[in-house]
Amino acid sequence: MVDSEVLDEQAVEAADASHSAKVGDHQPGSTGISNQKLAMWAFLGSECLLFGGLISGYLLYRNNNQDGPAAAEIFDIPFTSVSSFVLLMSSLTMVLALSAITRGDHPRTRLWILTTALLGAVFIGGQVYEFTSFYREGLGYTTSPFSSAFFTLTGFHGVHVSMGIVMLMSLYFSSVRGKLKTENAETVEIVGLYWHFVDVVWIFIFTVVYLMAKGI
Amino acid sequence: MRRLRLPAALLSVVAFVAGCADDAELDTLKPEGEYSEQIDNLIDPIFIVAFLVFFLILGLTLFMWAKYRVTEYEEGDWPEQVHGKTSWEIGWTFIPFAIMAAIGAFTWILLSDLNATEANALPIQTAEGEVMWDPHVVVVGQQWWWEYRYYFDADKLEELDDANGNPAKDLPPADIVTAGQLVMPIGEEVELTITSRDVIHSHWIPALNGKRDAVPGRFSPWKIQANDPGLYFGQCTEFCGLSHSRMRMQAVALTPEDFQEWVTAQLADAETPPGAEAWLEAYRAADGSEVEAPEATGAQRGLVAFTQNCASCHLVQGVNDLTYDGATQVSGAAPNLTHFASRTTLAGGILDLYNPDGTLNRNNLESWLRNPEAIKANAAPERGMPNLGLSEETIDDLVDYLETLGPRPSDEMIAATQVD
Amino acid sequence: MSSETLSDTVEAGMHDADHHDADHHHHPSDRKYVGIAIGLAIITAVEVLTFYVDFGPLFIPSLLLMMFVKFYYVCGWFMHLKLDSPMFTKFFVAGLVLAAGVYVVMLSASQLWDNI
Amino acid sequence: MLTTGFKTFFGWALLAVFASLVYGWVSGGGGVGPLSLGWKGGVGDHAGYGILLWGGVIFGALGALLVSFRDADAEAAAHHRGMNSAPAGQRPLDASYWPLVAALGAATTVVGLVVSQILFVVGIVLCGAAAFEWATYAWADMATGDPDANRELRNRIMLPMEVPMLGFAAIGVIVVSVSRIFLAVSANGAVLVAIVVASLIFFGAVLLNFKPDLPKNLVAGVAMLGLVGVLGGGIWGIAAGERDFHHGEEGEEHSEEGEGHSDEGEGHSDEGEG
Amino acid sequence: MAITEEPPLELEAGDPLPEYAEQPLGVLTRPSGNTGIASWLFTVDHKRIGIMYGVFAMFFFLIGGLEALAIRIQLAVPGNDFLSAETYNQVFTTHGVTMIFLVIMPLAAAFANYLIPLQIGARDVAFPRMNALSLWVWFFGGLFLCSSVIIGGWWENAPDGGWFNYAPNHGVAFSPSKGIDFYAIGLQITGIGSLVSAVNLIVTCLNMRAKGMTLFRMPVLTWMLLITQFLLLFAVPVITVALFFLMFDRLYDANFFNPDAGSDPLLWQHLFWIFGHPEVYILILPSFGIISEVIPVFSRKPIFGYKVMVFSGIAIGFMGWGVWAHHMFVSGLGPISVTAFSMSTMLIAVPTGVKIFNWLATMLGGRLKFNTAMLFAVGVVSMFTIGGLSGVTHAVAPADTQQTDTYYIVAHFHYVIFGGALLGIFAGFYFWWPKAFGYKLNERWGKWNFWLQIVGFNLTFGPMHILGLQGMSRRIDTYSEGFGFELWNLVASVGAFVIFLGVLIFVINIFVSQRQAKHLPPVGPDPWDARGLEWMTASPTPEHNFDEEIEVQQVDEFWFRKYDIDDDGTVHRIATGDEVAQPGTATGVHLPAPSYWPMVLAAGLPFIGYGLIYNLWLCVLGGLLVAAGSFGWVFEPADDPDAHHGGHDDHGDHDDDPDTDPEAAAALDAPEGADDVAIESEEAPVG
Ligand code: HEA
Ligand code: HEA
Ligand code: HEC
Ligand code: CUA
Ligand SMILES: [Cu+2]
Repeated sequence: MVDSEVLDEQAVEAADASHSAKVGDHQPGSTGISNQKLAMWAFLGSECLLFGGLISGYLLYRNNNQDGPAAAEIFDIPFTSVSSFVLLMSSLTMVLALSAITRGDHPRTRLWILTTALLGAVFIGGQVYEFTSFYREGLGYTTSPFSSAFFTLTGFHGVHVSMGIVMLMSLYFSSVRGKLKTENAETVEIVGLYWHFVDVVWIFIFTVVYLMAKGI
Repeated sequence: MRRLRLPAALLSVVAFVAGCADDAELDTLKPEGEYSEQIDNLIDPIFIVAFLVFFLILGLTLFMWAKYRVTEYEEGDWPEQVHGKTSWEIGWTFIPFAIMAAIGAFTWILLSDLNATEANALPIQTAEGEVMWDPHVVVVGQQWWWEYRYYFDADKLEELDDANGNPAKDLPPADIVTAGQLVMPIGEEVELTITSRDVIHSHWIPALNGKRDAVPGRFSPWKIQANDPGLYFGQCTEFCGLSHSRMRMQAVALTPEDFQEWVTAQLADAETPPGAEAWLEAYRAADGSEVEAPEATGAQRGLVAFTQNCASCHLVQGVNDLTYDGATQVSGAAPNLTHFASRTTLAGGILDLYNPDGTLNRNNLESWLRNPEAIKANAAPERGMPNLGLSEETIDDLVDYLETLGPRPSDEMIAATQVD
Repeated sequence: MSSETLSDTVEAGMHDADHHDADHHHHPSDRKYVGIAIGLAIITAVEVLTFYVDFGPLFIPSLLLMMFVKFYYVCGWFMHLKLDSPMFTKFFVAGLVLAAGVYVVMLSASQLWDNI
Repeated sequence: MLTTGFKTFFGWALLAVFASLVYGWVSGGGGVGPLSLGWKGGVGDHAGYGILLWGGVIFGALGALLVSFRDADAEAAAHHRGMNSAPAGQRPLDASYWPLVAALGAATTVVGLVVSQILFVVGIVLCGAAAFEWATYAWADMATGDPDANRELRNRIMLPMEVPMLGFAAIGVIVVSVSRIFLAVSANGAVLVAIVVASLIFFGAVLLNFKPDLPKNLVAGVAMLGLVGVLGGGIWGIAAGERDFHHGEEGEEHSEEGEGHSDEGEGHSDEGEG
Repeated sequence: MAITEEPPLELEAGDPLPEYAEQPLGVLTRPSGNTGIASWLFTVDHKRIGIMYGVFAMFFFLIGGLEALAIRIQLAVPGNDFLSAETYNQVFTTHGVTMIFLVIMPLAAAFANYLIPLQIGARDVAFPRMNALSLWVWFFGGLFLCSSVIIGGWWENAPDGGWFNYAPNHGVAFSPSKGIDFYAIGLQITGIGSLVSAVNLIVTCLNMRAKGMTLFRMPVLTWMLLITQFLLLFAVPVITVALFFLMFDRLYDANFFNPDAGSDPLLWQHLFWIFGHPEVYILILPSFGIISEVIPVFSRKPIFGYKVMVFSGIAIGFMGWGVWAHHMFVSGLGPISVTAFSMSTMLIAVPTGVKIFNWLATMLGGRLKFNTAMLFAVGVVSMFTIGGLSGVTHAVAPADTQQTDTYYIVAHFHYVIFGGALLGIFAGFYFWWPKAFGYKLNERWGKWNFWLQIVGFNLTFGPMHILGLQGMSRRIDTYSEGFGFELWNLVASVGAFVIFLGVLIFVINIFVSQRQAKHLPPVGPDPWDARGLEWMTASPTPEHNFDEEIEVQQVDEFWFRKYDIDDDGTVHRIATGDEVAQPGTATGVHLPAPSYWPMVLAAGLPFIGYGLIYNLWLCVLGGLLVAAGSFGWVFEPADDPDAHHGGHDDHGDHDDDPDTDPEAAAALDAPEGADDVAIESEEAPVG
């Protein structure tokens, strides 16, 4: 949870650009690239180690289900596949939003940002459903090392998605209030980077955690 | 040696080597077994290399201090502005690399030696007759004492598996179970299988080999060997909570004959104080209901008190092994006291059980029973032995009884002990 | 599957690219994005297929391969790594490689592969 | 000089403290418990009592700050600038819909007291939000003579709280509703519903993308319908209850012992969102 | 909260406003001005932030040092009962945690914050508000950690699992007090601070460099700090994961480290040391950087092998990732892992050795002036070597089975940390003090400071080598007579008090020197005839750092503006430092405005922490603070709009000289110069 503060921080930095107009369009850094984008990428590099650790913890305990349900028994692949599709498509809508704002097409920017957020919310709804149903089927957070690791990993991902939705909603409100100008496209891009990263993590989780549960 | 110390204090680096004192029972530089000698043989030259490197650096620094020091800068007094010299730099990249490579090679060799085990066969008389024993002890750490388990039937060891849960809490019954003192035959490679029932501890008898952690859920292999009979001190070295400092142990190395004698004695059930056999019989038959107790001797009364107060945690083979249902401890066990008086220390190797003159050290034992927490900070009743609030008479009786759980160790062993 | 062939499969008539502001960055067109997304969706479908169809010994390798391809496309195109400053790629790849290296060693030391 | 700002906040503070006392008593506290912060005697429901009291403290502190620092004190400002008289305050320009929310909140709270704890909390939250917004509006509207400045003022304070709250609320509604529907229908049904909902969102957006000049009212109407659909579905889901989950062999035992924890586990992700 | 940020009163048109009326009314306006306590609390100036890191870290140093003294008193004689076992365990744990996370790391951060922008010729860091955020997050996290000593009873609730806090001893079953919750959450919070500042400083180093300041013209210190930030960037998330696992285990009964559920306690060790070993290089590299600046200046020679210095630093940073398991040689890893990690660890000696020899080569043939800064720097070279060499003896895995968890290890790491990192930081204090405060520290007191410290240090930690080899375990609250531990423990304890005296003299020196400085001429921009850009502006550094952007042409740019080298290698002065340096008098430079939000945001975190431990409602409060803080931040313009109206005097500490310097003003009007300045400062406020 604390980590999400860091995310906040990123959101904040990202959104900052939208409010100091002079910064958005001109980036005089020594390398010629934008500070904010560099910061976001550095942060994403760091996130790789965060999720790497969580995934390793999961891999270590994936088969240690004690007396509780095992991964292969409990996963609902059809449903998770749909969730994965939803998240994947939200990446598409996210780039479309960016594309729209670079064109100065604000109605479409808002449209795609809102769509992205909604798709994200559906994904989270699916996760809440999944957690609840697992729980009902006997997989509590404390049931086994497998369950702890599973809920922690996917929970962290869920928190990341939720933070992303909050950022998107902020962008949306800014845009509605007319504060998200064309020259702030980079802010959208940066939030987008975060969003795609979260999607990429899910690509990994979906394959390694869900699909491979069958084989190993 | 002792005198050498003062001058050494002036140059603590030199004292590094000289620091081995006569009374340093845990000294890592005084090996008494094959493996510790191998380590010592590896590290001594490395210490010398390290000294040389250090003196080189220090020497160069002092040299430059002497040669190039100025107190004030004068305008225009500038040395040659050297920006680097590739050949030098290659030199001091390569030479340390070569040194490290050499050290690395020897390290590698020794590592594979230390991790290899060989199968030995030591004939041992057990109740079932002679078995060929590949010396091997299962070592279980627990807050804050060590348990040693001997399995003469190698098949039993196969049952140790580190799959799920903490298997150390549920080990197969062993032939001999003792606490605080690891008894071993000299000259033999004794394999250790080290594990823990609660937190991580580390088993270390410096004179015989380096240490190995006792990790719950894991069975870590290690081995020790002693050249000569004797008592070798050890200390738990992984921080394990409150009384980590008071978690000690000794390795007792015996000649094969003495070792056989020890085994024979340990395999027997505990002796019941004379005159109490009938009571014990009746008690066991009564399945918990009141049985009139004998009152004649302290040991007899002690047996009764023990059964009432202590038997829930402590196992005494032949006395309460039918009713004992595991300790009320987080870790599920307390020291097995079957042949308690055959050890020379108690309470995790921190108190002498015998006086130098060979008599029982009643003082130590009594104060332990009076209030264990005062001697060893603990978190009883979950972890460690609680203060049971016993009366002085009961304590006396209990000591009388505990003394019967022999046989008494040899005088040499008693003389060698003296831990406090 | 190159991205070009992917985008070729896209129906014409998606959003006109002529709104595209040529001078801003050099972001690909919406058409390209949609194409990639369709490609990703197809791969995901095949991934899901492994759950129903027995891929035999190819099961894990094929999943890893598909995962990698998806990963590559999202990072490369949606996150513009292919077009943006290489500095970003360096940062990200540094994190990825470090994470992979360190954690794989850690898991190996924990005997993970033994009880897989 | 007591400014309107002070009065508003202080009024709220008094009200909140009073409410906390009442609540402390009626929820089962005894004697002087609520008066002594639970030191001498008990307080009924600590959570509600705590929130109310805390709200009171905050409002009080804000009020005190305003008066002691003479913030938004037109007369002080006038004096500071060497003017003879303060400009007249401005009446609120916008109609306020907060009283409505407050009424709704109050009703929900009362119903919640009887019916369910969740409703009660929702009611309290509504009341609190309404109170806060209302108070700030009222204050900001009269802070200076310039409506634009007032609006700016209000935004400065409120936006940092409103935006995340609204964001959360928006996600929360959808997440809760959708997941309730999933839970109520069968496993395959959940897949189907997920596909339908996501497709509606996605293709709706695609449609709008190509037909940007659909009549505004139509779009708004359809969106509203969608929202109502999701919400309605959620409410139906709650009403219908969860489908039967088929327990694992030892499922029973586990779910019992894991009860509190799993909730906390989930609470975690929620906190993260907060 | 900027509640009434200049609500303009409706005035009748035409009324002339008196000057002061432009000042907004009420304290809840956006912070402004550069005097008083508020100017420190809400500052976003990298220099003030750096200084605050230093001051707070010294405060924690006092705490950690007192704990060390308590340890030494307890161990001075066998069987002592000055501290109970319970207390002792808490004391050494908090000692370790405090010293590492709240002393050495922030002291390094102090130098990083103060010096990186100056050394690369920037006006501020890339994200000034983020910079303030990292300071406060770290500081509040530190206070949170330390509060465990008081909350719930004096020394009842502090963490007691050792600084590396192994599983499963850190579980609730074995450590039922709240201490380890404080540890987990406190380190989590300080970790956020480190991560934020790592991102910020990396972007600063890469993107804010002055014209011509290519990466390979950056000073070695900046390089080492940059590497450190990369290590932090990648290492912090690893311990974040570990701490989350721990927290969930303790608070919500998860099963990450529960052996009874078949979990592997070594998972914690791996995660901790994957972070922990890069961490030790995080501690040492800044110090390496510092002495790489000090030694050349007082040898009157450039650093020997600049690029090699940089590359060896990079190599250390890289290799630091592949050696963590050398802390786990006896944990039962298996021979292959042990061998591999033993070898990789030994390799680190090579790049480190290169550095040592390069420093020596820098001194070789130089004009060595042993003032206090230089003494400390040379102290590092020899003392760190001792620690490094004992490190190599641990790297020999079989030998480590005898050494690990004994005082020999304690000796090793105090030699590298105290003898390496801390002495280096003291060198830095003496060296840059005049830059930061405008006066030099007294040399006489300085020498006392140095000698007491170095003697006390060797007296304390030298004997620990012997103790360790004699078999004294670490983390024991007492020891028995008869193992030969008595003498050396007593010596070590005496030594600790000598160190205390030494550090005390440093503190005294600050006050003495400050008083003396009043009677001395100002030190001028370049008191040491130094080499880096930071000396090219006035001392103390003006708030805007540089009057105009510097164009850099080589390493040691400043030095080459003062001196010229003939073909035959002789050095000629072409200018004095005073001539080359900028006067630092520019006015009207537009700087980022102070802000409350970083502090509000940071203040929320400890509440969340207490909430997780004691009562979840506090989390709600903390969460609100965090949310309000971050969104308030988002909606706050990075720039203070007032500044555009000219109402604010934002440009540094020239309050004594309100009249605008005509030249500087002219420079500002000049198109190119003005543009540069404006763009620079526009960029900075983005954070
Ligand atoms: C500033 C921090 C710092 C630094 C820089 C180092 C540097 C090194 N450390 Fe140390 N280390 C710690 C801090 C540090 N360490 C801490 C805090 C612990 C204990 C943690 C705990 O348990 O609480 C620890 C523990 C520790 C261990 C584990 C011991 C154990 O618990 O069993 C090991 C084992 O290999 C080790 C090795 C090394 C090595 C090889 C280096 C190398 O980087 C050193 C390289 C330097 C040199 C070698 C000297 C200069 C070189 C030359 C002059 C060249 C010529 C030299 C040769 C040819 C040999 N360290
Ligand atoms: C940065 C690292 C650092 C520093 C500087 C120190 C400094 C000291 N350390 Fe520490 N130490 C550790 C890091 C450090 N230590 C770590 C990581 C451990 C392991 C913990 C564990 O096992 O978990 C450890 C453990 C440790 C032990 C082993 C405990 C045990 O295993 O049982 C001992 C024992 O002697 C010890 C002693 C000392 C002493 C005497 C000092 C002295 O050098 C301290 C001297 C300093 C002072 C006396 C303070 C003086 C300050 C002032 C006067 C300030 C004034 C300033 C103002 C007023 C603004 N330390
Ligand atoms: C709740 C469990 C418990 C009870 C009851 C208990 N003990 Fe213990 N006892 C322990 C534990 C645990 C230890 C190991 C303590 C240590 O060394 O840290 C121990 C250690 C001992 C030792 C030292 C053993 C050795 O070999 O080092 C003796 C002797 C002993 N107990 C005797 C008694 C007697 C006599 C009684 C009854 C009056 C008793 N114990 C009751 C748990 C218990
Ligand atoms: Cu057991 Cu330390
Ligand atoms: Cu290390």
